[in-house]
Amino acid sequence: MQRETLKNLLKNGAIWGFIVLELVFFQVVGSVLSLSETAFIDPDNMLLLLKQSAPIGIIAVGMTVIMINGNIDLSVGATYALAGIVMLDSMTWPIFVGLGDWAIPFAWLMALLTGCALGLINGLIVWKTGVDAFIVTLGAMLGFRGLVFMYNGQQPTYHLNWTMVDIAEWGVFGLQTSALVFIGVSLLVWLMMTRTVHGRNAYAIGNNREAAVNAGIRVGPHILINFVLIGFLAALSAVAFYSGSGSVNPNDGMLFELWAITAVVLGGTKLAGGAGSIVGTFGGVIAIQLLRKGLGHIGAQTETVNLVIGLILIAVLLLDKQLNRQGQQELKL
Amino acid sequence: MAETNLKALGGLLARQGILVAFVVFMIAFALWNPRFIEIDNVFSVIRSSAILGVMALGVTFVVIGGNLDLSVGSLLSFSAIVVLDLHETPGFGPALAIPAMYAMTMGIGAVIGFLVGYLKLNSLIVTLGMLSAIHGLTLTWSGGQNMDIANQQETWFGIFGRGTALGIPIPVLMFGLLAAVLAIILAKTPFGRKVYAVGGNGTAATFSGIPRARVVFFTYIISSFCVATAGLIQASRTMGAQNTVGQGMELEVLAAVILGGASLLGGSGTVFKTVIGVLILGFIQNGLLLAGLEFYVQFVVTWIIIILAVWLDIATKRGKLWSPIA
Amino acid sequence: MTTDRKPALRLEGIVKTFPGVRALDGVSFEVYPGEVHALMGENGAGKSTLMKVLGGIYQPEEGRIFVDEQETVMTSPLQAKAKGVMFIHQELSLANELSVAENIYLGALPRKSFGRVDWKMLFDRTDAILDRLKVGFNARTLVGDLSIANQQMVEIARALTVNARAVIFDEPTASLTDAEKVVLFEVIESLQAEGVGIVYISHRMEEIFKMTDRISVLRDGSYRGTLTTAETNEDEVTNMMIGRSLDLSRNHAHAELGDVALQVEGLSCHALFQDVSFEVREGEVLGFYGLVGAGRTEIAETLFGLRTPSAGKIFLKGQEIRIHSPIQAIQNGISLVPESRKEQGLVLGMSCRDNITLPQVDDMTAGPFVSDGAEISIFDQYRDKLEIKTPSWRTAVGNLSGGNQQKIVIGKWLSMRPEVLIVDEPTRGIDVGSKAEIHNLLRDLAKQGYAVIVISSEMPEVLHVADRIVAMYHGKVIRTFTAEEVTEDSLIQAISGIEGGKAA
Amino acid sequence: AEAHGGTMTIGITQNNVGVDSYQTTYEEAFIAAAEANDAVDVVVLDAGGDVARQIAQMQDLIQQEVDAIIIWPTNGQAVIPAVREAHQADIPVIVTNSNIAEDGFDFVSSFSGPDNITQGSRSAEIMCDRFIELGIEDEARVVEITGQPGYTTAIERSDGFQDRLPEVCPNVTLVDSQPGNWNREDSQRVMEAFLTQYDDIDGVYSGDDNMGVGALNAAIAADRAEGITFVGATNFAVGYDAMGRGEYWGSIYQSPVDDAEAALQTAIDVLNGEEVPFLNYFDTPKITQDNMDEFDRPVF
Ligand SMILES: Nc1ncnc2c1ncn2[C@@H]1O[C@H](COP(=O)(O)OP(=O)(O)OP(=O)(O)O)[C@@H](O)[C@H]1O
Ligand SMILES: Nc1ncnc2c1ncn2[C@@H]1O[C@H](COP(=O)(O)OP(=O)(O)OP(=O)(O)O)[C@@H](O)[C@H]1O
Ligand SMILES: [Mg+2]
Ligand SMILES: [Mg+2]
Repeated sequence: MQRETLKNLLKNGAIWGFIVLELVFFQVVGSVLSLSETAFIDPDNMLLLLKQSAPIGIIAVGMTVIMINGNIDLSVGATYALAGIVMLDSMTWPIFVGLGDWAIPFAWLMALLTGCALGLINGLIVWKTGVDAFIVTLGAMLGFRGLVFMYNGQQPTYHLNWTMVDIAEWGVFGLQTSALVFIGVSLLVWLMMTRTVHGRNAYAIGNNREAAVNAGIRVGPHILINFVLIGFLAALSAVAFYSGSGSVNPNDGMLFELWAITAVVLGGTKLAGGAGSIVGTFGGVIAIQLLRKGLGHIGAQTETVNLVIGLILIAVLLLDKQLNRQGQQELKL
Repeated sequence: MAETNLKALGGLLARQGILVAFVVFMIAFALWNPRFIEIDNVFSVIRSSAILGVMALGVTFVVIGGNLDLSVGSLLSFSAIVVLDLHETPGFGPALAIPAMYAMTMGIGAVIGFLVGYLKLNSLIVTLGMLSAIHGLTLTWSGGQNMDIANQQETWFGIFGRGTALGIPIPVLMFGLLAAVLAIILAKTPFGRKVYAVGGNGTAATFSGIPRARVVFFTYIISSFCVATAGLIQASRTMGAQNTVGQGMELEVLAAVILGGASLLGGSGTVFKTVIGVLILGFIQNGLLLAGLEFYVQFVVTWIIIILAVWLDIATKRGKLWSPIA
Repeated sequence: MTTDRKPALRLEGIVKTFPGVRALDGVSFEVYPGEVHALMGENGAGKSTLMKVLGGIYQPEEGRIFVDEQETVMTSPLQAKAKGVMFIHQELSLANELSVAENIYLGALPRKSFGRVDWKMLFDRTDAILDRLKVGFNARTLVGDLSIANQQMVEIARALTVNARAVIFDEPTASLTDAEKVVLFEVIESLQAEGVGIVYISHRMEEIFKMTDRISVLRDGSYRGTLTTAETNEDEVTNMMIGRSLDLSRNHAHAELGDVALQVEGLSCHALFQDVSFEVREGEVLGFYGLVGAGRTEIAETLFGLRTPSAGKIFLKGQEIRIHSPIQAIQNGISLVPESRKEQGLVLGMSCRDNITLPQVDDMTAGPFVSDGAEISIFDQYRDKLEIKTPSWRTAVGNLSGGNQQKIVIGKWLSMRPEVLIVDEPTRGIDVGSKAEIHNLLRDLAKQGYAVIVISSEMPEVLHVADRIVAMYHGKVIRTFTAEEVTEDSLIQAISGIEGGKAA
Repeated sequence: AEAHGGTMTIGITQNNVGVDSYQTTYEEAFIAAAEANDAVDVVVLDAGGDVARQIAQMQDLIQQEVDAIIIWPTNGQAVIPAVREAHQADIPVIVTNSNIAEDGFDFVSSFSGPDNITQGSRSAEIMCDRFIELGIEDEARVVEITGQPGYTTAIERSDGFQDRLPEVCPNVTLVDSQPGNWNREDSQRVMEAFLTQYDDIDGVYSGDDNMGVGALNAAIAADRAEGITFVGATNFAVGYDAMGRGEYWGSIYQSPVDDAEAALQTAIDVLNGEEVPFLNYFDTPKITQDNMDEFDRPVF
């Protein structure tokens, strides 16, 4: 198993090479321009990076599973927002309000249940109707967003609880809660995908659905479980983030799906399904966050940031293509 | 006799599930609010769908060829800003601004086509990257400012978005004309056939001597041509534009194409079906607005309608309501 | 046969239709424990469909299925497996990104606590099975890295994973070489000894007569009868299958050999093959014979512009040419019928007609538009010539039977009227009747002055159609035989790298 | 923070630059003002409308140990904990353009910007005055096109308008309200539907002039612009021009340059230890066809 991981790491070499490149670049350019008094590659800054990566990172982990399974989920951003709303709002519900700070775990639970329920809806539709996941979740992206707005009109949902903020800002070794959640989730899901029957079947289904069906794998329940999982993770991401911010704007989470997918694909997961890894996705998430952070660090303007992020995405793809070439023995297709 | 007719009808229904969904939907809304099918309203819907529609026509080619194009929204903003800015540049005027804008927009399309077709990079990521990069370009071009035509009375630029001919709005005519031409190209020419082959099985297409890279390249050229046209209509209609006019349209366009029944895996779909997909989206939006629903209720209803329509479509094809997924 | 015992598997009056096709029309059929029962029939006769009904993949409209005389409804492959029916598919049904072990135990991975995979048990069991199959790869290899033949062996290995009541082999040998076939037959014999009922589908008569106890024949979806293998002969079976006898005699009226059409000198492609030289004349059929991975396919791909050679020259009619793409190859009059019809040969979602005319769609025009008439006339011509069975030209190729799909690919390249036609495993999965037809076609083409290269892993095939045979081993040409001097023994020795091949 | 002798570094995280001319002009004006002042270095960041990104940028600025932070909140409540973090790190925070919620006031040195609620009510007054002029104040029917759902500015302006209108013109009915997403095309589409749906529309209130002009375009196309009073907010150049042509009635004059300069100056004052009022509104007067000559054409 370990050898396989190493092999995957090398196969996804592009992303790690790229991360190193980013670090060096921003460090050097940042110090030449001497815009800030602190170094870019500062340990605190790197720990902060993990925390900042968490909202999209946690979702990207779920997206990896969904995509390996051969599906896609465009509704995660809306799920994230709705779960956040339920979390904050539930703390004001009469049944919880008497509990004081003990309402917090219940609020978290409500949020996670919401995420699971939305995932369940998507999963059931994909399974039972046979409509492609892309369409189901594209529709749900709209539909769930509608639910978000129904909840509180155009108003943000707001409930600031300083205990909850303190929990979110709590940390060990400089890693704050959301960073820990991100790392923990990555680890657990990595174990699931590499060690469990469910994980291996997800690969098989994504790789060759017909073969999986022929081999007697029950494709539907696996799809369902994975959609519930990504719903759960989108909600978990909301829990980690909104515990520390206390207010959900009904527009929150828009474009999260595209960023998550970008991170996943940068990390080497195939869009068609069947191949990919959580480790790669972790790298993809870090690479994107580094890019945003670094461009801010060197004082790039909005238009430059957009231009550079776009071109870099394409450059990474080119690099990856170059690294994974089979050389002269390749068939010219 | 009656039985064979019924069977033929059944066959037609099975093939055109999405069309049936469309008709059912129209009737339901017309019963709710008869205004919905008044000719003025119908024109108004088609006119406001024209921009989305024209873009969807191009994306249909890309999708049938087995790729995606998420950059169309961003490119639309680019083309609208560019044509307006050039229009306002002394010495240009519409006659020069329009071709120059087409050239630039299609130049960007060519870059995407090169990356995806010849370098064989993953189209989702390339166009996602281009979405961001083109937005950066647009902002650089405009300096982040809105573009507006100062003397609206003194230019004929407005006809593309606001004019009418024979009582039909020009955008509707352009959409219809472009749809007809592209439908013929896709269905009747060797190029169209190659697009299907490349999208259906790229390897087999290569083995059959089809220049896969070139075919993919041209699907993006067509797509960018359509975006440029949509950008022209857009700019002309509002006689001004923000840097973000097209933001978020990529997914709407894709939804229309997919709703029309094109497979994301490539190799299937038609221009006609895409038009139906576009109209469904346009009429849903309009119908719900007429019904006086809050925009967020519209979101939820659109969700339900999209899924029901596609479900009905594939259910009629497979002859079973529920999916056979074990 | 032991007819007093209960059949392991029995089908009664099975009916299954697809849009426009009545694929099975009241078929009944049974297999006894320990029996190897052949199922034969032309391409599209309904063999695979029948077996898919048995395996729970299709649900029949009518008819009943009995396992050990217990009536069962097979609603899914999972259920079929649970009832002890194992199914080795005609088309490979594997997940390329997973290991061999995971593929063999697909859907039945051994578990530990918390749903974890018991890797040790998985690999141990798989290694035991692979040992039994004497293959050269191990349990951890990625299936995508294996050759087609080895992938087929992975499919076959699945039959050994459970205690099956019945195992269905749907054309298991279509892409196996002789050595692997021997192993397969050993496996079948041992299953037989364990009392498993076996259904064996194949178009190869010699295998049928060697391996099976009884033969049932399907024709156009209906049951034609069952013969006891020991009491019948090829002719009778063929007659039952296609309603006439075949003249399979060797048909070597040599055509007049013309000029050298294609000459290859010292062609190499990195590690794939080295220093390959040969020539083929107008009017000649040149055979390429060798083991899997010998490099024949790669030579063909190089000639077709899909690979860049590292050294060597190619001459067409004495002119040196460079081919960088299939387009150039086609312009130069070279055509390739590729070895994998699903991946390389066909656009499965496209109609039969569109597939056949694909390489020449640019010429099928009236004005700027594709002309239906021109296309349909080409289609009709090759449908008749190759006896392609399809409800209409509109049918998606993916819905045809395996053999008919292969015929579409051949038709596609024949219709190009090439000067040099390369066919790679042209009759894989093709029924006897059509096979003879294709062989005759290839010979006819040669007679008309075409140069034909046939790559095949079936010795009878190369012996039957080729004028000369190039024997390959490990990327090198060992020897070129003429039809007169070649013997089975010398050919086997040559392609196995045994020095003796050079003598004879 | 103590008063600085040398240069001071001020970080700003903006809401969404490039989404419209206002924000872009704001950014340009801000940078220009900073460059004109030798004592100031600025780090300019753009959250792209995303709260999560804005919070990350706040953390980055804290980590870079800037002397003061200016924030244009994407969400006036969600940024409060991040603002607290800055406060705890002894970095003064100035809120610009739209304010954060009251719970965060303790952590903020000052707010500088327009008063969006007042803007909304002023628009209502402009509208009502016009109806009285036309003599239709007892029967007029009004539709509203709001900005991007969820954004504070959009919500506050709409609230201000909807609360004030019945106070000044109790008999005017607001028949419908739909979002136009700060987008001219969306607004035009919404207006087209309104025109089909309602035979009688006397007034249109839009969350900004950009959308207002979209609505105007729709009305012109339907030949119904004559009878409709268009009122907007944040007077854009297009709105100003339409006013000049007599097609558009009125708006609220708000200069991004004033906005940006006020924010920077507030930050500098805070760092210099000067006394600054907590709510630092700059004035945003009414502008209509009647008084437009008193104002310069907006540069955006
Ligand atoms: N999924 C399908 N949809 C429509 N028609 C089908 C489908 N599968 C098979 N058929 C048709 O059913 C008939 C029987 O096909 P089947 O695959 O069983 O033939 P076969 O006997 O296995 O042939 P071969 O020897 O070529 O493999 C053929 O006419 C084929 O075209
Ligand atoms: N043992 C192997 N491991 C990995 N790849 C292999 C192996 N054997 C063959 N291949 C590759 O698999 C591809 C197809 O293999 P296949 O079994 O069809 O070979 P083949 O076509 O029979 O051999 P030949 O090259 O002689 O035609 C070839 O590209 C070959 O290089
Ligand atoms: Mg078959
Ligand atoms: Mg081969």
